Amino acid sequence: MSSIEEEQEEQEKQEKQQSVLVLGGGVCGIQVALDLADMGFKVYLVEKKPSIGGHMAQLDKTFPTLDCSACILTPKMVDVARHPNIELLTYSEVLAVSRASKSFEVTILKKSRYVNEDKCTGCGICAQYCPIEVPNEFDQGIGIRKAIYVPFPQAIPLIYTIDKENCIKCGLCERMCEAEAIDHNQQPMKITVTVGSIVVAVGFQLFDAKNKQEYGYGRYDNVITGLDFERLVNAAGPTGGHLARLSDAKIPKKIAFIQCVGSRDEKSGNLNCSRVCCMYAIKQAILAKEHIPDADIHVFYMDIRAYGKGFEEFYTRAKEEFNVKFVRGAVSEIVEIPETKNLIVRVEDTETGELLEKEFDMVVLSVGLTPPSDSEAIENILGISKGEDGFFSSPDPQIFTVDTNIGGIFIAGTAEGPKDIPDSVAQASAAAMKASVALVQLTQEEKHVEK
Amino acid sequence: MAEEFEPKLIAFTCNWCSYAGADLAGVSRMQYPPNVRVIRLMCSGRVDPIFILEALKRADGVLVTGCHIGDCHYVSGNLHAEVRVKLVKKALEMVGLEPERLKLEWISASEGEKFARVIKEMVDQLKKLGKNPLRDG
Amino acid sequence: MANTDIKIKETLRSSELEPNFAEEITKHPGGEKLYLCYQCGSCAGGCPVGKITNSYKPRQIIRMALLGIKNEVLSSDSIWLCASCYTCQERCPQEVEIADLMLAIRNIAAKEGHAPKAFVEQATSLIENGRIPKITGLTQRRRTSLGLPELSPAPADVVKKIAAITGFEQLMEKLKEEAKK
Amino acid sequence: MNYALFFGCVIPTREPSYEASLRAVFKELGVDLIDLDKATCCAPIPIESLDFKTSLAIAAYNLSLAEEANINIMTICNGCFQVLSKANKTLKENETLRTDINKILAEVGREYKGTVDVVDYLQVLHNDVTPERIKENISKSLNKLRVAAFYGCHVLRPSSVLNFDNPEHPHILDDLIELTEAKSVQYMHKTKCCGGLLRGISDDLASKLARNKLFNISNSKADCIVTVCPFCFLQLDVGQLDVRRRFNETYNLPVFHYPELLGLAMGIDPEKLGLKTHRISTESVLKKIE
Amino acid sequence: MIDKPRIGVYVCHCGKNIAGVVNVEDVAEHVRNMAGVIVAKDYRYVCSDPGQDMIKKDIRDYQLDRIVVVACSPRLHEPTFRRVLEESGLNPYLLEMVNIREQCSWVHMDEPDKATEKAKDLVRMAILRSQLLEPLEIKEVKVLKSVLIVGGGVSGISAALDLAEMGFKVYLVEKNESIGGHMAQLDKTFPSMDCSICILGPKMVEVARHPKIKIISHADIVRVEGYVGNFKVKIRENPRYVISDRCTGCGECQEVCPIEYPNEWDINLGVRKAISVPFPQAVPSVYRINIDYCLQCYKCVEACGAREAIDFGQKPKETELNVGAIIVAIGFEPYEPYQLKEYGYGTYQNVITNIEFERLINAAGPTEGKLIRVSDMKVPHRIGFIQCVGSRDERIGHIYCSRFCCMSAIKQARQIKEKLPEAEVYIFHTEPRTFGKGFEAFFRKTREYGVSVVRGRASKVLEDPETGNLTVFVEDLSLGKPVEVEVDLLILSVGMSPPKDLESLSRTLRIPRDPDGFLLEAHPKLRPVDTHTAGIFLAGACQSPKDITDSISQAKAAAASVAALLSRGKIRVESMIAHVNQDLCIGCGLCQEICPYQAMTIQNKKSKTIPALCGGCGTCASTCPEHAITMKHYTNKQILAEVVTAFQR
Repeated sequence: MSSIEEEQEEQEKQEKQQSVLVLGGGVCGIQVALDLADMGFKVYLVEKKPSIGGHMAQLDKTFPTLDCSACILTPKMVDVARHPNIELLTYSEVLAVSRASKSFEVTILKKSRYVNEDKCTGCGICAQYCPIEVPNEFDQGIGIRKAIYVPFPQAIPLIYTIDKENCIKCGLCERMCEAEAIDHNQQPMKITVTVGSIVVAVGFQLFDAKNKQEYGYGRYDNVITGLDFERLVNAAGPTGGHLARLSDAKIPKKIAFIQCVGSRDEKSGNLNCSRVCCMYAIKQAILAKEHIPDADIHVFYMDIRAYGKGFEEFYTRAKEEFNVKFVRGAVSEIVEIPETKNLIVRVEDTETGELLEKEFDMVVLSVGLTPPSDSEAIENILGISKGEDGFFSSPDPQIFTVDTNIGGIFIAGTAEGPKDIPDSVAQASAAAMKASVALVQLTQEEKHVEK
Repeated sequence: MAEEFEPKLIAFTCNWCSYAGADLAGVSRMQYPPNVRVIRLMCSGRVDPIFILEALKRADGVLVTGCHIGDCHYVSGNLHAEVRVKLVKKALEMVGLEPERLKLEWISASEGEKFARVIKEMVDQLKKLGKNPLRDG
Repeated sequence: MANTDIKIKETLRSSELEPNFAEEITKHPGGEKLYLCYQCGSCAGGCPVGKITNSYKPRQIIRMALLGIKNEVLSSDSIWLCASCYTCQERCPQEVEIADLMLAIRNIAAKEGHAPKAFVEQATSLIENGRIPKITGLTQRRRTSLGLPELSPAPADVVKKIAAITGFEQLMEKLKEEAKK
Repeated sequence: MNYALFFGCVIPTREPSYEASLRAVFKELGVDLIDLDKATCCAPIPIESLDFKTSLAIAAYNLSLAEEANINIMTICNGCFQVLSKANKTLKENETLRTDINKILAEVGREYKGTVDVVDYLQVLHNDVTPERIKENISKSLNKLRVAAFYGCHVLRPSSVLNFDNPEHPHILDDLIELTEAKSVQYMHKTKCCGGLLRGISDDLASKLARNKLFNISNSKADCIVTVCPFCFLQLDVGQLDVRRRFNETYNLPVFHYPELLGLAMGIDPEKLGLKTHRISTESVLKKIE
Repeated sequence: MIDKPRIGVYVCHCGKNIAGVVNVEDVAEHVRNMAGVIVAKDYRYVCSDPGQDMIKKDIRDYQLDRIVVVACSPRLHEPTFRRVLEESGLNPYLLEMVNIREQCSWVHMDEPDKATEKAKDLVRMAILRSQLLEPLEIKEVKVLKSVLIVGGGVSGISAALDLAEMGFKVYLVEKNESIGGHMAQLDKTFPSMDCSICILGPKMVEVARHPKIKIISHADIVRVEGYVGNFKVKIRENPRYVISDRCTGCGECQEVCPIEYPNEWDINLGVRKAISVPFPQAVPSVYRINIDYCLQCYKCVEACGAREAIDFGQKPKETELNVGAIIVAIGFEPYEPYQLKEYGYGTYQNVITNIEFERLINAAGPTEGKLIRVSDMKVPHRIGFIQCVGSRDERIGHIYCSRFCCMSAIKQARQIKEKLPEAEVYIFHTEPRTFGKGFEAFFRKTREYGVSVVRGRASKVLEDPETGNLTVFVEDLSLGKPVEVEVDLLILSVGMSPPKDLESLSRTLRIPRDPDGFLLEAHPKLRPVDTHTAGIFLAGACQSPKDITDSISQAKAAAASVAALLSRGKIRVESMIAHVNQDLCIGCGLCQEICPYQAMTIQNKKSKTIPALCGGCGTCASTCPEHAITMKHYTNKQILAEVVTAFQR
């Protein structure tokens, strides 16, 4: 196979290392970064939050295997932190991108954590002594964190951050930190990097259930969203994994799941199916049963979309093994009983034509996926276009799944449209593939110029 | 009254199919009796008659599991395992030990339910058979 | 299955259905979005009338319309039981204007000679008096006692003229005839 | 600030107390109301049910009167508000229908141009008169009073046409009530229909719905109900007699038109407000606020 | 260091996953005083960064040389912790993992005490074993910068192009005459309504032209040997009776050929010549003689003339490829609905499948795109679609949803409405699964066309022998009423089945299949395109049903994984291999006989292992009559240590 040997040498000669920017540190961005880094490219991974991990880090278990989400994600997060080819820029945002001949010049703002990243050991003493407690966004505001914090124990990087809004500058953290990492005067930093390609993996934003007035989310204590539920059943969550009502900490015995909240809903401005809600609701129904075996659980749905590998079987198990009751009907309204804070769900069972008025202790809204909050900004900075659904879109989403209207910039994961984890991971690798091809071509062009 | 006899079961699993099957049983939260101690090998073909005999000195039963015929990660390891287990069974009969104390099962990576079932069934059977006379202690 | 009081055949045969019925409705203001209905039931779920009687099930009426069950639907009392509270319309995820759609179906029914007596009477009174309620002595007495001016008759002529042009007057006549039968 | 006052036909004929109290209150607040003499019925849902076009034409006619006066039209009846708003929207947006309708109007010597808006008097009070001004005019605190606000349907829905208030959790009427320092109580199924439009179609269903309403309100320990629609008023005031007859349940919940309640708070003589014309005696309330 | 091991034991809570059932503190306490155990700790998440740092610190502080991690399945985290050892300068094989999650806490939830006891036993077994562990030599081999892609459908094509662009040598093996797969048969794609062949055609040509890609069509995989980075694959090219290199694809032979036979590619409605290509855009454009139909009149030979491309003596040709990685992309087969007698497919002429419909509506199809029904060539005006044919059906063992049929039917319904606006179109479905990007909007638009969507699974179909019309019997679940709809043409939306040759291929490749019969990925969530065999990856519908978009994504993903692997240049090979003790070996050759990898050779009457070839199953070790063979990392000593301690109290 001499010819192949030669090719090998030829490949190895390609010394100059091309670099790439990955926007977003969720499971998708992580996969893109790892793939490209493994191919030998230099990767800048930019995440606006203090830690990578994205929504997946918030999940308790994954469907349909019920793997513990953290258990499969954290190793990958650790890999990112360890990888020699990856430069991790957390708590950072892209300010501007300009085309420099074939490549891109990217200006990144590194927001100040007011903690010296090199010195902080993540020991957590500071947080122990910090007197300020604020709702923890990572726990959907159900749990609390300190004004100096890491969002969750397995955070990568394990570096603390002071949120200035709430900090009272009492200086306790400063006094307690043996590493002398606290720096209240730390200034935000601008970094400029030149990359050959950009992959946008900024993920999604959950539909704001408050917009569905008739369900009373935000008004009724015991109406929660699917993501709230994930934190409620998670052992590392605010309740230590005890599924309880927010109004009175009682164990809910009757739980309803309501599907298509903000999906397939012209009125809510999201016509499309969010692709994950059916399965995560089924998963959560099963988890609820595991936490509260005698719980009576109803799922109110329009169509169950168990389309993926092993999904149908999972759906069947929920029905037959866990005796979860599935009722085909879109819930019309939820009424709170003022005294008990219980909830009356009003819905037609479209298979019997019966109007049901069922009382529940807790209602979980299976909210859909909507475009990322900062999609506007990114659209402006990168000049990549969106589809009718508001997600970033390829000019030909079918064949060129991960392309954008701008050569060298690619999209992946839920930033391109609702997806479950495997589809996001697959698309992540797909984008990595396209990016690598772009980078290789760039190298060849450069070689060409040299000659 | 004396408490129910709790048989001791040693199971050899191959890494690729049956150990994965056992993992799947766990992931799917399928419950089975805790009487079993699993020993992971790379292939059921690795199971040496000595292992079985030594195991039978300390347990009431031995279970050997591997990939289904044709699915062996190492092509043919399970074929050899099959032959060996048959031979050992014969030997056991000769020394007057119930051959049911030794069992061979093919369990694939997707048969978590089967793994749980096999363990349950075998433990129940061993309960009926009672303590293994060869077992010391 | 808890059904509306619309009496339909035990088995529906395409030969006996009228597939154009749905289209006819979509041509009528308010009925345009009929085809979009995906039978989720959020209309019926919140319906105050459906809650107290089995005789009215908006989703099922829409389904029948889509299937082309024409005469049974048009001749039923069911379509007149909608209280027009517009809750369904508020909730429909496909933005089907269900309450208005019911009005569209009623319009078609009326043309086919089906309408409740009460409505026909109110309409007739409107054509004749320019008002639906009649002015009685009691009314005037009450008004004066409250220092309100006596009511002058409403411009019935205007209404009458409009009703004549739109064929509304004739329609009412026809409906009164039907009622007599 | 002035408006073309559109009464419709039920209020002047059946509920003069509503008209009287409204005129009184607005006078106090210094809002000029121009009566539309040539106005006729708004052509409500019963008419629309029989022939959409006729109802639209009649509505257009009424709107054209306000256009002539060149002032926005103010309704005090949910039915009128909804029918006129819907007609106005349809005609403004749908050109072909507009031409059709104008052909008809031409015959009665009028034209619809689409130059005015339809507002409900609650909007006027809440947005134009403003709570501050109303408070200035309030002389008597009703703070002992527990009031159940009832909006009815056609001031809220379809919200895409009316965009009056949050259709699921409205607050404007509650706010206006609490200006009198009375407590606006919460009760279940607050935005559910009173059944008014079923009168004459199925009196049985109509009073079942009225009964549910009364039942939920009485659970909230309210002293009285405040409505903003003549049909709701009939359902809940006169309706209580019907409910007693059919279900043998007595609620004795006084029902007020909002201007009547406001009038009381402004110190207007109950006689002038016409409270005597109510079928359910308002005495209990009047005592409580003495 | 072997004689006096210093062991660190780390028991993981895994949040509540383990600690919720097993008393982890107790477990750690239980082994703390065992011989050789220096430290025994329990920790919330041992796999977390701080957890790993803790272990590293202990290795430094206490000079540990054996690590026992008591946590989840080694199949999940063994690599993670082996790396921890390496980074601490220890040999990775001095790690022992105990699985008390998947195989203890999760399966004995109701018996916490017994679970804890079992956990203790398992940990003791591991500690005893760990004392006997030996450091293994880490070997690296070169990775060949070439890849084999099995299957030339849209998945295989996109993977091939991407990898070729990256500069890797690609062998694309296709069992049919032409690449293109099912996508080449489709008329339009959903939801964009692009002409399918217009998108695919150019890519097929690109493949043919690309210097880095070699297409081997009309060929089968015979054997796969070797290991990641260095696979040896034997391919058999079946005879075309036309010499590829000489055939110019001019088609003159086809013109003179007198024989026509039904073209299965055109649902047997169209015909093809005995020497022909299946469709005009076929790639490679090399003609083939179907010997079963050929009269051997040799007209084609004349027509070909000087080019002398035709060779009736052609024999199957076997070639061997050496590649660094393999991508399996052999796709699916449409479910054949003969078995579902209630729908009368094969009996009633006017019942066809969705795939057949694609050819029927296709302008290049047998009817030039004229929608007609087979029985009387009349244009149908009432058309029905039956969904979930061969999907979500326990009776035929297809529990799974085929994922594309809903959209395909909705698209086809739309196409009919566009061609025949007056036509009545019915879709009888179980539940519409329009989950993809823009699918729901597409569905909504199609409803606006007046397509009648009936919720209910058709229970039977009857044909009127006179008219050939069909009556569909179904319950309208939205009304709870039985409905009987008469249609002129009925389309069965058939789902996807695993290809028939998948079973044999899965054996050749040693990749297990899932319960549905498709190929099993390494991890459904995070390694959807990897298999349990290093160096072999999956793409497209052979892993599970997928539409075009998702297949392409996955294909690119597989390509990325391959690229990452090949770019590394070197890769570690199995260190757990057999070793023959030359003194004990009697050269009987038994091991050589049973070794599936030909990794054993006999040199001067003694057996020896060829490390690179050894797969590490250890069958030889347990076969050797003289116990001369030790299986590294699974020695008799090590295994027996576990056996002995299993129930030792």
